[in-house]
Amino acid sequence: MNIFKYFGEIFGAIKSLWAGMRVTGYYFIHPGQIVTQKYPENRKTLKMTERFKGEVIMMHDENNQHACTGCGICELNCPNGSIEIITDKITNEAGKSIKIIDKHIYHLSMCTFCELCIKTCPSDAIGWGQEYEHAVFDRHKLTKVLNHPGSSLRKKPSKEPNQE
Amino acid sequence: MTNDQLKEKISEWVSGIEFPENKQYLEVLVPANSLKKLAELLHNTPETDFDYLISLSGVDYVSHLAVVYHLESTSHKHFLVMKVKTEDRENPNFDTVNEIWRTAEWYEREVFDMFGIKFNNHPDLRRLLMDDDWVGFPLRKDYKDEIKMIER
Amino acid sequence: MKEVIQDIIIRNSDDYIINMGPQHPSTHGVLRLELSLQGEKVKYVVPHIGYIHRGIEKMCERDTYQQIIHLTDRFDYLSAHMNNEAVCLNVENALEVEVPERVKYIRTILDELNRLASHQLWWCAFGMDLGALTTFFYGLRDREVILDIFEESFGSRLLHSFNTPGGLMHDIHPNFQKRTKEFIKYFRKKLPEYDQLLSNNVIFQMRTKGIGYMSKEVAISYGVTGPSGRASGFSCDVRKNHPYSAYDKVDFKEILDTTGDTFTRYKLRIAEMWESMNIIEQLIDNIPEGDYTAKMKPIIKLPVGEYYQRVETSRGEMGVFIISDGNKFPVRVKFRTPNFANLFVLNKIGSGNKIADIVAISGSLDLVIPDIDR
Amino acid sequence: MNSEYLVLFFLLGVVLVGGAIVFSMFVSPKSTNFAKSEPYECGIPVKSNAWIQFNVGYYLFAIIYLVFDVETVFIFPWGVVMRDMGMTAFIEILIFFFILVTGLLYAWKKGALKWV
Amino acid sequence: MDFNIYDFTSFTKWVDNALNSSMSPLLAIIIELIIIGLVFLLFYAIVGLLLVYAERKVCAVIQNRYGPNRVGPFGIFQTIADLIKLLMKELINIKHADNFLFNLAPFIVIIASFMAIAALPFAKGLQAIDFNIGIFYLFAVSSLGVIGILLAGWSSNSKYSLIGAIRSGAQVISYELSVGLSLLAIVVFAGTMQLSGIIESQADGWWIIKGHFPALVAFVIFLIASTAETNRGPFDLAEAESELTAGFHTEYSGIKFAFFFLAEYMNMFIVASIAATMFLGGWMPFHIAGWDGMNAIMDYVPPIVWFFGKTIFVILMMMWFKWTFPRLRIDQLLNLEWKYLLPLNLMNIVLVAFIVLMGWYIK
Repeated sequence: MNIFKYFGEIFGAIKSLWAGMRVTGYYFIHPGQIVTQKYPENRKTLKMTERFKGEVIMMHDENNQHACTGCGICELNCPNGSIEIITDKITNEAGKSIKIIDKHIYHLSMCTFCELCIKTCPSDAIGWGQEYEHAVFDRHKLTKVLNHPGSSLRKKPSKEPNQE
Repeated sequence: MTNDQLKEKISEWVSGIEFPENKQYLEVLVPANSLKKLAELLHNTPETDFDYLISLSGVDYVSHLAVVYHLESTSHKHFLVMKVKTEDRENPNFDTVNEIWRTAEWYEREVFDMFGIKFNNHPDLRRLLMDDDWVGFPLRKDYKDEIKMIER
Repeated sequence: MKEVIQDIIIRNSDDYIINMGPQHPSTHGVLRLELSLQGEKVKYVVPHIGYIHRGIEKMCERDTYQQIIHLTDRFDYLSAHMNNEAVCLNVENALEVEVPERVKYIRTILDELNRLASHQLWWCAFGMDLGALTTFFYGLRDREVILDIFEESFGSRLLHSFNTPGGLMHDIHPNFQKRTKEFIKYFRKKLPEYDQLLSNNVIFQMRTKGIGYMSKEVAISYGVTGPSGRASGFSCDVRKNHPYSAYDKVDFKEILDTTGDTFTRYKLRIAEMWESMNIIEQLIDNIPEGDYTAKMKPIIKLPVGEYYQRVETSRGEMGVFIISDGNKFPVRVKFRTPNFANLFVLNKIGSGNKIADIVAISGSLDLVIPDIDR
Repeated sequence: MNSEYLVLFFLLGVVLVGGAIVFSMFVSPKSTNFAKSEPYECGIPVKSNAWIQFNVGYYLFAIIYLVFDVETVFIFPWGVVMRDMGMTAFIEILIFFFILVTGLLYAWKKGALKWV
Repeated sequence: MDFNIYDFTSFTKWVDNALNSSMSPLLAIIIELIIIGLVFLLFYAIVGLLLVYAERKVCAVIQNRYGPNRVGPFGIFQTIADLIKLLMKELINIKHADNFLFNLAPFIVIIASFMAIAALPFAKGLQAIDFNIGIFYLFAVSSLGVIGILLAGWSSNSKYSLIGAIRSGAQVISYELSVGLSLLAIVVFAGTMQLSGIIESQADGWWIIKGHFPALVAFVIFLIASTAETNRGPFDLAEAESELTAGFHTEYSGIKFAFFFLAEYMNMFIVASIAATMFLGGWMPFHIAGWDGMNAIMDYVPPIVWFFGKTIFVILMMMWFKWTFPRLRIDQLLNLEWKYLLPLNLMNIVLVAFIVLMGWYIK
């Protein structure tokens, strides 16, 4: 065994170990580089991006009106059956019987966030919510009714606005 | 080798070969009894040199069960789809190719697991993905499981 | 006559068997390796898989082509984008739809970003397998930057079903280009740190050099693709051999090595990270303007036939085999996932080594278990 | 001098561990089931016994160690008197080490230091 | 009473006299023992808890994290919370385990570390037992803990534990040689094995400075070997999380596990303080012969601060190792010892002897 090789190996080893220790040592003396966040404390400043897929929501305007006509395309497109639509029939002022949604049920526990329901919705009634804290103690709480109680279908702006 | 040359070569080697239409690749339908012979020839002949078995999939065409081999040659870069089929749904049976392409061992186990197709001379033909005591072959079209499968 | 490669496992009833997995820190998921020991030496390795088999292939038979996409995220969750792309490309080819140039460019960039993120996670997990716990946090720290970019554009960090047959779900976020360039600049500084910390470390080299040798013949015969296969000299890069998306427009090297041991597989992935950054840099400023999706019918029906599409994921060759009978549901979808073949070689290259080496070898194969079980 | 302290420190260990275990026995919950008392086997039912004859490689090291450790014990007194004895001690330790190193080289050559 | 933090001799004497004068000698001794016992018990617990906290915080900062920050300010009560949690955990009995040995193992590891602490010189006069073969005693006792580890692994009836235990056995006995021989270098320099004597011999400079090159080599070897002997850092093969899940203590639960955990940190403290005592002058302030002004300033810092400062320095080094390096494999571990450290150590001893003979060290 070559004695020079033997000692050369030892010095090479120490050098490579020192290179690694320099990296960790650098971070040890630079605590400013910490990247983790203190989560519940920074809840106020924590901003989700506008496209963040938190959960499916139905957009309601200030009059508690939504755009969902209950066509059921989202239900059809959902691969996991996480959307169920229960429709109801009412008679409108004109005396015509029309279909409205009674409940737009959304199972968050089954949702895989594939975005197909939102993509295919013809009236853009549903979209992504920014809520990200979904933990609950009972999984039945993850079944949500998307239309707010007492909400109604928004009147479509008529195609030819009346000329004053 | 071009697809036509391959066609010529393959029909020289084995009789009873069909070439079904396939838009993308050359496809060969082999009789089950000459599968092993053709596989060996494809692998060992320097001009064809199909040394890379990309994928081995079982298919249930309802009328018959089939195994599809996607082969590529790493030296010549040509591609071949080899197919065998059987109408025997009770006891389907093919020769194993795991000595030719080692990767076939697990693929064949998977096909056995999912379709119940047996491979002769396979060294370790057990269920791969499903439990050992699973009943039925899940990927067959006639597989029914009222509890675990939700029909739409 | 080519040499036949064999490794039939001969079991004895009095073998000293220990199970590595299903609940084990180093199997990266629910994988079970049955190790037969002789002292510290491993006589053979029998992988047992299927613990998280979800029947995705069966599920695909009742899904439309758009719906299949979100299932493919869940094979190799670290290269979700490439898996999506495989199905999308297959459907597009079958329909003979020409997707806009913009889509091709974006897909390629996202592929490479995803590959970077995946290799970073592999790097941290590999370091941890060998006992260097700090690597885990450095890798995740850098990966987090990519995930933030993803989140801004796709809304999700890991399983972004961003591809759809014909194009993309949305256009990329306006900040995307800027942030990606920032990331490349940042990561070019951080990647040498990986080398200092791990690659050049003498202990690491002792642990990995010469361990788990895989020859080119073995790699081909076992179908080992991706960086693991390329480390053995198996030129299996689909990006180079069968270019898809915008890979024919970029200039990049297929990194090949012939040493084929654990250290080579490691080095090759590090080199791939550099190469991925090169690819992104070539494309990021040249994304053409245009639509983010081609015009597609709401219900896609593939013409009758059998289609096969290959893409290169971060772990190897991913193949999608679709058989269509003209309906909106496929008759059969088969996914050729890279890890399935990559795991099978473990006994061949692992037996005869020590327990600690098995951990290193399986780490260097970069296994993702859902990808195996499907 | 205060060697009775040694007993004290011995007892301290016993008291600390014993006390904590006894205390823990009182406050900790108790429940049994079949799977809980099984030795850990990564979630697989345990088949064989863990107590087996183990590879001899480990014991070879133990034997070499024994040789060297006894030597070390002998060298320590030498270390103390080295200063006072001067050259004699130095020559003696050279001879001693020569024998020791020969032993090590022999073991090395014979492959006893190689893991099997 | 004459109490000063620079010299505890008079303080301990005063306590001794006060007790002896007020009661019978037997009672005095018993009271004395109880006081010492309580002090050490408290000291042991505090050092253990602080070290666990320190390691978490150090590794967190190295890994760009905050580390514990929930329980108390900066999370300083985290380890206490963990201790309470571990106390409340169920002690699971393992089927077919050798119950007697299984329960004996934590006793052995803890007793071994307690016995070692007895001989540590914390400051002038603050040393429970000052053996004339002090360093030899420490060297012997600190390696006793491996018996506990072996028993724990063997008695658990788990395959992982068994492999871990046997690995640890092979590892600890091997590295003990290097620990002994690297300490021997200082014994040769100092010419005594009594710890107080060794510290006194460093009054005009620590051995690592006075003994220059060979002392430095011995120090480095000691650091490596002692890290291995405490089953830490890159040498944690007995635990080897990624291979053996938890190694020898896989089957231990609750407070029994906590003792293995505690013993690991105490052993780290013990070897660090041995290193501080032997190479870095123990509680001796930093002195350079001739520089009286600086020496006087250094003297203002109390010895106990010096001792703990040096110990913490060595502990930080060991933590730094642990959080940087990958783990070695068992055969490489033994290679490192038998083919590198041991021959180097033997050469080093000869070199030391030669230097002492020629008087080439700094006097």
